Formats: sequence, C-alpha cells, structure tokens
Amino acid sequence: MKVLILGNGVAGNTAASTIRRLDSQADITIISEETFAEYSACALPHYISGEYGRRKLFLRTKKSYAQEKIKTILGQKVTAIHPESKQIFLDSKNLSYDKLILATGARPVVPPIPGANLAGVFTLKSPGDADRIIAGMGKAVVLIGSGPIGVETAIALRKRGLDVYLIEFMDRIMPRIFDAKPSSILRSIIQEKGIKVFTGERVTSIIGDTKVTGVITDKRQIECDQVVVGVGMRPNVELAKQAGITIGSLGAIAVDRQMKTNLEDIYACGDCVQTRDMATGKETLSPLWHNAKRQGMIAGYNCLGITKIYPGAETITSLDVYGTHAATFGCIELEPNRAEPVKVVEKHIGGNYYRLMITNEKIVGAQSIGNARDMGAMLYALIKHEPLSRINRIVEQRPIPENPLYHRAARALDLQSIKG
Amino acid sequence: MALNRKIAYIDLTTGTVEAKPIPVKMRKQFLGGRGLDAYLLYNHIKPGVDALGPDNVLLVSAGVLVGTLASASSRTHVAAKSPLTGYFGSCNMGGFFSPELRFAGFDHLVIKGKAAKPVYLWIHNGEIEIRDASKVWGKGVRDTQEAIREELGDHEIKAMTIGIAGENKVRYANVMTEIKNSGGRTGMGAVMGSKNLKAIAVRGTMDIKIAHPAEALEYDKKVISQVTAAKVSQEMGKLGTLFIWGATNSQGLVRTRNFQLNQLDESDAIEPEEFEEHTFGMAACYGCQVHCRARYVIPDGEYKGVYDEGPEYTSIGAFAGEPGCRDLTTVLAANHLVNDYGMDTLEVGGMIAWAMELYEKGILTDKDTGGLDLSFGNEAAVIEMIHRIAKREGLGDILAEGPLRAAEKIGKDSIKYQIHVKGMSALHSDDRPAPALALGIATASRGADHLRSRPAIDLYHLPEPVLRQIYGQPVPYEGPLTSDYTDYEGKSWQVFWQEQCYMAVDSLGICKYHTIFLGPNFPNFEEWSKLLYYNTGLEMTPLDIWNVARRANMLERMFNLREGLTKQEDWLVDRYFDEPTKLGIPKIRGRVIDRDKLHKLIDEFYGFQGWDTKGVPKPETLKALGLEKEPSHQL
Amino acid sequence: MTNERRAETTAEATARGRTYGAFRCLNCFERNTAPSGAKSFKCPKCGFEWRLSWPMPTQPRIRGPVWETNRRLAEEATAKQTKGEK
Amino acid sequence: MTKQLVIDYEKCTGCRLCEMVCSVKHEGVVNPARSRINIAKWETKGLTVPVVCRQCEDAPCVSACPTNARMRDEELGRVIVNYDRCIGCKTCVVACPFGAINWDPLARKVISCDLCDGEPQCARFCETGAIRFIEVSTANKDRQREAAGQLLESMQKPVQPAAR
Repeated sequence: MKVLILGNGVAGNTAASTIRRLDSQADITIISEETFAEYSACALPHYISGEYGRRKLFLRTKKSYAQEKIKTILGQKVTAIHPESKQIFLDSKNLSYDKLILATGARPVVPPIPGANLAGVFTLKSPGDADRIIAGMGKAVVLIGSGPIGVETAIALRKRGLDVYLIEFMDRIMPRIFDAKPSSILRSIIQEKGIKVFTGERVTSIIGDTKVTGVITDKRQIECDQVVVGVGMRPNVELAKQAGITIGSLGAIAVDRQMKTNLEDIYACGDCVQTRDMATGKETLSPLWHNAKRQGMIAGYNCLGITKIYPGAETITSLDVYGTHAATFGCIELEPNRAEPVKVVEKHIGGNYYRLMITNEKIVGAQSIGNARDMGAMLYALIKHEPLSRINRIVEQRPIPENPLYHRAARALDLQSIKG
Repeated sequence: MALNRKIAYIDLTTGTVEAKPIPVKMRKQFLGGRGLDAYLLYNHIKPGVDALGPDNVLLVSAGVLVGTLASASSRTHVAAKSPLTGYFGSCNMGGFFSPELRFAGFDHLVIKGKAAKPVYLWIHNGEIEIRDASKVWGKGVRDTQEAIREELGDHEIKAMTIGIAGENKVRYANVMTEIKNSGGRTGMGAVMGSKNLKAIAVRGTMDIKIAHPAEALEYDKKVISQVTAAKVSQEMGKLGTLFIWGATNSQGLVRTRNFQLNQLDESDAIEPEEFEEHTFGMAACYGCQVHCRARYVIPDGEYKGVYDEGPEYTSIGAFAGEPGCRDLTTVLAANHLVNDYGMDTLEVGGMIAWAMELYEKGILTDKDTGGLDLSFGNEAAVIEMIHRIAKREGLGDILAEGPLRAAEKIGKDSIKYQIHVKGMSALHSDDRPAPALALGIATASRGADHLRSRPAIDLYHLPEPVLRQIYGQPVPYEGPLTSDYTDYEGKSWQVFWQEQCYMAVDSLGICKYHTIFLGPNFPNFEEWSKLLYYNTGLEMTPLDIWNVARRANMLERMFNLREGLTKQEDWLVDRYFDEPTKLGIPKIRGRVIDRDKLHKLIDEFYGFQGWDTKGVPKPETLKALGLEKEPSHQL
Repeated sequence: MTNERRAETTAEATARGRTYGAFRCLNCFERNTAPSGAKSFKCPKCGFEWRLSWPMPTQPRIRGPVWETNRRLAEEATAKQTKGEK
Repeated sequence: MTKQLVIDYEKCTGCRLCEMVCSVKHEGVVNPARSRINIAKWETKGLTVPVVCRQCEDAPCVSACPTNARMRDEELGRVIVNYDRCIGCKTCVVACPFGAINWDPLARKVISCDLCDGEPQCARFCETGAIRFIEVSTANKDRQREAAGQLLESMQKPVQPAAR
C-alpha cells in the first residue's frame, strides 16, 4: 500500500509511525514544503531563550526516518491533488497514492496593520522563524497578542535581556484561556520579571523605513527593533479546497470521527482540520499538539481499515511562567456568548490556585496556577460529564474502586464542599 | 545531611522567633528527641516555676532518626515541667507530626512565655509564624486540625493541638495530632493551654538527605523485616495493642475496680477479637510496617457512626478494667471522647475508677457527684465523667486536678485509694506479682510510668541465656538474672538497662514497639548504631548510644531533684504491699510486693545509676558523663 | 563501615530461637501447638484451658481463659498451697 | 511477561513508607514532595489511597507530550521520560487523570513511577500487601482491561449533542 502524507508536523509523523507500526510493508512518504525534520514548536521559546540548543528542537533525524522506512520529500511544494486519478502533483513530478493524508497544518495570521510587512516583523511557527527572531534581536521587542505563544516568547526574550512589551487588545493576558483572576496572577509574575504588559490596547501601526523602529498603539508609542506577532493561526486548506474537499464552517477541512474527508481515501488531521470539542460538543479549531497527535494516530489506523474513533478535541493548555505552572482546560467563565450560567469555585491550596467552572453540577472547565496535579481527574470528569455528586459517591465508596480516578483530586480540591 | 535541622526559640510573650543550628557535638551527646529535650529543659527552666505559668518552657522535638528510613521513626516528643507531678513532664507520640516538622526544617522547638490571646504556630519550610487562633479556640481536636487546614489551604498540614481539656488546663490534658496520636501523661496539653497556644501546624517540602542511601535502603529493609517477622508484631498488626490487655487479663495481671481486684473475669465481650469485628483495617504511623491501630466506626449508642482509631490496651484498661465495665461500645466511645477532648486516657480512667471506689466506700456521695451513680460497672457514668472532667464541671473539676490535688480537695481517707507514683496514676496493670515492673514504675522519672523502664519481656519467661544476651550488652553485666517474673533477683539491672534502652529510642525517635519492649529479638543498640550511621552519617557505637541515654536520664533525674524530689517518692502506695492479689492463675494469686526486697532493689538500682543512697547522682558519675558543668547553656 | 562489629547482632541471634506456630501456656509457660483452627486448648502439662484465636492462619493466640475451669484449678492450687503452709 | 504494580487500596495503612523509599531510591533524600508515589489521605475518615503511575498502554501523558519526551518502554512495560527532550511544560501533569505525575520542585522536572528499572522499592518495602509488583496474571490482566475499558469507553462516549 502506498501512503502519501502531506505535512511533516506532529500529525503527519504520528500518522506515519502509526501506519508503520501496524504495517511493516506499507510504502510511506512524507512530503513537506519545509525542509526541517519533524520539530516541536512547543520547544521554540526555550530555543529562543537560549536554554536549549537547536538540535533539541528536532524530534527526528534523517536516520530515524530511514530506520522507520519512511521516505521524505522535503522542500517541495505540492501544487495539486487529483482525487480521481489518486495522484498529487509536485513542482517537478507527480506521485500516485492509495491513501492520502492531509496534515498541512496552519500558519500564523498577520493582521492587516500598516507596517506589518516591514523587516523585523516576525511570527513564530518554525525553527526558521526562531532563527530569524534570534538573529534580529536588538534592545527592545514588542509582542502583539498575549496568547500562550506570545507570553512564552516574551519570557524567552526577556531571559535574553531584552526590553519586552506585551500588547493585548483584550483586558487581560491569555484572554481566551484564563479568567481575570488567574490571568492577573500570571500578569503580576511576568511584570515582576520586567516584562511590560499593556492590555486593552490596539496596535494601530508598525513604524520604520525598511526595518521596524517602533509600534504605535491607541495609547502610546514604543520604540523597538523587532515585533513578534502572535494573534492566531489559520489552517492551510488551499490545496484541499482546490481538490474539492469540503471545508467546514470554521474554515478548516471537515472530517468525520475517523478523520476522513468527504473524498474517498483522503484523510486529514492536525491543525488543518476542524473537529468537535469534547467539552462542548461544538465544532472547534484546536491547534494543539496533543490533539494533532491523536488525530494523526486515528487517521493512521483508519487508513489501514482499522476503525478507530476520534473522541474529540481537548483544549488543554499548560505553560511554565517563570517556574509557576499555569494550566487550563475547557470553558472559561468569561467566554463570549455563553448560553448557560456557570458557577465558579475557587480554591487556594497552599500557594496554589484552582478554579473550577461548574454547570449543572458538572465540571465544564478548570484553571490552575501552581500545582496542577489534580487537574487531570477534573479533565476526565469533564470528558465523562460526571456529576460532582457521583464523583463524591465514587470517592466515598468502600471498598475503594479498582480504579481510584478521582480520589486524589477529591482530596485536594475537597469536592464535597463544591456543589453544582 | 539528615542532621541539618534547626532548633527554634519562640517567645509567645514577645512574639519573637529565633532559629539556630544544632551543633554535631550536641547531637553526639544527646542525639535528639527526649535526649536533647532533657538537656534543654534542665537549661531553660528555672527551678520552682509554676508549671502553668508563663515561665514554664514547652519543648517539641523530633528524634534524630525521624523522617528517615529507619523503621517507625515517627515519634514526636513534648516536654515541659509537669503541671500534674511538678517534676519532669514529657510525652511521646507517634503519627506524622514530627516527620512533617523535619520536612519543614526544624527538629526542636523551645516555646516560652504566654501569648496574650489564643494563637497557633504555623511552621512552613523554615519559617515560623504566630497566628491568631480565636477561630479554633473551643474546638475539639479533629475540628481544630481541619479548621487550620482549611484556613491555611493545605490538606497535608499536620497539626499538634490541644482539645477542650487542654484549654481548661485539665492537669493531664494531652497534646494530640491527627485522630488519635496522643502525647499523654504529665499534662503537656495543659501547659500548651496555659500558654494560650492552641496548636502547632507544620508542613514542609524540604529534603532530609540520607547519608548512605543505597546502604540505608538495604539495611532498613532488613531491620523492618526483623521487626515484622516477630509473632508479636503480627498479632499487633491484626489486633492492635489490645492483645496486650487480652494476654495480661487472661493471667490476672490487670488492675480492676481501682486495684481491688486483678482480673476482669467473664469479659469475653471486650476481648481484642471482639473489637476486630468492628474495625475496618489497620492504620499506621509514619513509615511503620507493624500498623498497630485499628480504624473503627462506633457501632452503637450515642456516638454511632463516628470514626476513630485505636483503642489502645490502656483505654480498655482505663474504661473497662478499672471501672469494672464490660461494654465494647463504652470503650470505643470513651476512646473517641478522650481523643477529641485531648485527655490522657489512662489518667482519666484511673481518676474515674478512684472516684468509683470512693463512692463505694461512701467518701463520695450523691451530693458530691451531682446525683450521678458512680457505682463500679456503670458505663453511662464513665462516659458522663469524661465530659465533666474535660469541661471541669462539678466533681469533674476536682478530678481534673489529678491524683494528689484531687485527694487533698476531697480529703477524708481518699488518698488511701489513689494508685499513683509521684502524683501520676498508674497503668491498669497489676504489678504486685512482678517486682521488676513494680520497681520500674516506682523509679520512673515522670511518675507511675510503664514506658520509662518497664522490662515487659520479663513476663515472657525467657531462658536465662537469652536474658544474658540481651542484658549483657553494650555494657557487660555479670550479676544474677532470672526467668521467673515473681523473683527479685537481677530485676534492678533489667529495669536500669530498659531505662537506657527507652531513652535511646526516644532520642532516636523510634517507636518503643520496635524495641525489646515487646520481644527479645527486636532491634537493639547494635541495630540503632547502624541505622544512625546509614541514615544520618553519625558514627556512634552501641556504647556511645548507651551513654547518650545515661546522660539524658541523668539530666531528668537532676531536673527532678532540683524540683525537690526525694528518695521517698521513688516508692509505691501501700496497697502494693498490704493487699494480696486475689484472682488469676495460681502463680499470680496472693502476691504482694515485699517492702524490704523493694528497698534492696532500689538501692541496687541507685548503685547501677551511680547515685548515692539518697538517689542523688555522685560527682564522679556526672564527671564520667560530662555533666558536671550543667546547666551549660550551649543551646 | 567502622561500627560493623560482628556478623550477628543480639536480636538476630535471639531470633533463631523463634518458634512459629507454637504458643506458650499462660499458666505454666509450656510451649504448645494446637490443631489448625482449634477454638480451645487444654494444656497437657498443667491442665489449664484456653480459648484460642488465629490472627494468622498458622499462628494461634490465647484469646482468653475458659473462665470456669481456670478459676477452679487456680482455687484448688491455692487451697493446696495454703494447706501445705499450715 | 512483564510485571506491574498492583495496588490493593483496602490494604493500605497510610504509613507512607513507599513515599520515603521512593524518594531515597531516586533522589537520595527523604522528601514525600519528591516521591513518585503519593498517598492521598482523609484523616477523619480513615481513608488512604496510594496514587502511582499506572503505566497506561495508551497513556494520555504520552499523547499530550509536545516533544515526544514521554514514551512507552515496552521492555519493562512502563512509561518513561527522556529528560533530554523534556521541556518541563507539565502538560503531562495536567493530562494524567490519576494525578500520578509529580513535579519535583527542587530538581525542576516531572517525575513519575519508573518501576525502579524493574525492582520497585515501594513494593519491596510494603509488607501489608497494598503495593505488589507481580506478573501480569490473567486475573490481573482482566481487571486491568476492565479498568482501561471503562476509561476508554467514557472517553469515547459520544458528546452531546451528536453533531455529525
């Protein structure tokens, strides 16, 4: 069997490895426009800060592809897919396939601000981006957007000794994953380390002749040598669209629960697809590593005719803010257009902070600062739609169940005092 | 290393805290726990201070092996001048408090002065904070701990606390941690209460570095196996210490009806096996594989459904044997109540049984008891008296003062029926048939005390060669030793040897049930020497450890003498000599202690101690132990 | 290490005398064994009777006396003794 | 056949010796905060529950790891961490439903049970039988399968509303 995988990210590679594990004979080829071997985007901030060497970014080497008998075609662009003839077209040649997996990923969005095309304006996605950011380091840097990538990059550059400005259009940092309280805890940590944070500010233009010299917001002007934009990702779907693959409501490839597209023998996984959120059941774009990895695996299985169902995306974010562990999953309280009311329970345990969001006596989201060890159980309570009263019953049960899933969390979070 | 824990001086009057390292030199002389506490108490308390006044000093400490891999190294020691006896006050408890104290960076706390209003201490990773305790004042032991955990937001906090009894300065109030770990005897809870100190909360995540980790793992495993291989450990791991009650009552070695009889017959309903029916599994102290306390829920009565742990054999003696009761629920409920009020189970039982005999003899009347029928065997009265003592209501207020003060208040002949030594009630065991046990309680530093020097294995009828092996090291002993527990021969040495043995383990922080208390093949000075080396890196021979024990015991004696102790108080009450035992197996019937022979034993005992005929340490003894310059104020 | 003095400590040496499965009569200290699971036991040496329990399947323990028998035997013994003394 | 840690929760006496030996074995110190096994304890109820990595076959921590540092070691049937790759993001800590992955605050790294490379000290020291390291017998396998099945099933339970 001949499998072509477009995309050398985590989804594509996981799909490749999964297929190889199940079928030693399959002919697997990964094709990517990028020339890099598989790398971890999550490690990029550590590379920028200088804590990790460049080699540590890469999860595979040429040798390890060869060991797994996975062929690669790197640095070549796929120009078209012909589903009828089961062929793809590269710059110089065309290849046929039995199964095609689209793992084309996503690319950072650059908002249409005046000056966004100046030299010194970067996004951060690949090791190449990181190299350019490091090479372009001067004295000061402005980060536009305070998502986890923005915050982690800010910390990395601050560790390099730069003046770092973090600008967020919303009223708090990481506004999509943290509510006001935890967000402000994290904000004070990074401010203490000298990162200047401006929230509720809109960048109106980036200035400079050929190279960036500053940023103008609706409230101030900041001089800087470099701007890193981290305001979101856009799925790479052009190729798929061209080939007649259905694009979903959110602008990403639509797939079923086996990661199949609407076309026979074409699968898609990773940041380029839209799936359903396990917590809400709604369609979502969830460009997160663990989701891509699982999707890749599911796609791999189904390619080989082994039915495996994707349960849905989990929105877990976990980041290290100067040694403080911040983690969040599920809904937040301040989510726009919330349909149902949520009850918030806050717990201060030692130096740690927990926040649980509860709707109809069920956990729908959680945030923690500090120790996150008991978050996992809450995550599964969310996935299982387990009412708190049932969790308490399980915990109280004697004999203790074979699988004491909630015990630890119940102990720490004192669930009995939390009622829906 | 494991020795880098500090000593903290806390003055509650001024609110100041000072922390200091403990020099290795002091470690080698006193190790830690009770040993170093003996030194600290002798150095920090001025003679004649009011035990319930601000000048008394409360010491809280961990043994030097606490928190290491050494088996059952969980013991917390608390010392102060005793409000019960006026002499050396001390208690020792298991549980999880002192390991946590060490994880928080401290080994010894020296607490002075008196807080203006109720406070508690919060000790966390090297920091000590004095906090307002008004929210927890008035709460029972377990509610206090839960409230503190809630307030500080950490479930892992271990707190040593006093209950209502400590607040009311019942002179035998306990310090408690968790559900049932009780620092009983001599009223350390009352001292805490007198200082307006409700609790000491600790939590830590600091490393205790093990000197030789790989070897420690191997050796400690070996010692653990040595302990758990013993039959007696296995029995205890199933039935708890209650089996001791079962075994001694079977022979007639217990005091019942306040020492009028020596066996509770037809008591099948309160045999350990009956308790076992109501327990669900055992619980253990920190790092202990013997797990000797039962987890139970009270099956019936007013406290039905309440969870508690234990009871110990002392509670069954106190709430069944001594007051002549045979009810399981009563013992379980009483055990729960004394745990939550924070009182010494043994003293409470002793005082109630005494009051019952006075009631029987007509010395106490219905008028005195407020209409309560204090007849022997009245279970409801036992429970009611526990409440009254803790709350100091009516007769309870008098009994809360402890044996001597209560007898003085009641007057008449009441003192004649008190079973005490130095003002502390005796354990429920009947020591008339066993001179070694009688000598132990007569001479123990904190009063009628079965945990200071009791050669309990004397009751095992061990062959003489085995006794020689045990009692012939680490210092040679060539004198007589006999297997017969009714004999007087050689018992003074056994008591002397055991006194050093228990001081050693109390200083190391190991549980006595992991020593020769329970059986001949339990760890000994030799094992402790190795445990010390592997875990802490301290190189001390068995003889060195013996000398630490000698030194510390000597200081306890010196403390007592300084407080006015005389030879006359190393003695038993008349009933031991004048009223023969009536029940039990033939060997035990008709026994009394012979006054002359006990005198002789005491003289021998003084001789081994290096004391003169008045019980005062000789100058050369002090010199040999390096104590001639005490108090030396090095810590 | 320096304080490794000899191969066997006292406790280890005395442990060699352990007798699993056996128990001593609480009256005469005779070492006895009982059939597995037996509820009671009469000491062949002194005639005292004990009720047994089995904390471990192989290790019995004296749960308590058979009250009447032991009381009678003890009273007889005491009477004999007092007579002898007179 | 691989061996695994089998925990009988009812037998645990809460002595925490397992925590001690674990931290001594791995770090040379006693510090429950740095142990790979932990006891969750309810004092007022007499309930103690040992929590340790279950070495899941399809482990959430492995799929959550963004640098592929967490992986299965099939030889010993365990999940291990490649510290050369680990970036300390602690996503695995959040992902573990059992709360069995710890963060070592001093060494600043994630820690979880590595079965002591084949001789788990916790099981060796636990004489109560609460923690045993035994061959995956048929009976155990069944129990495990059941537990894993429940977990998997609940994860795959269709989310409401069935949108597609």
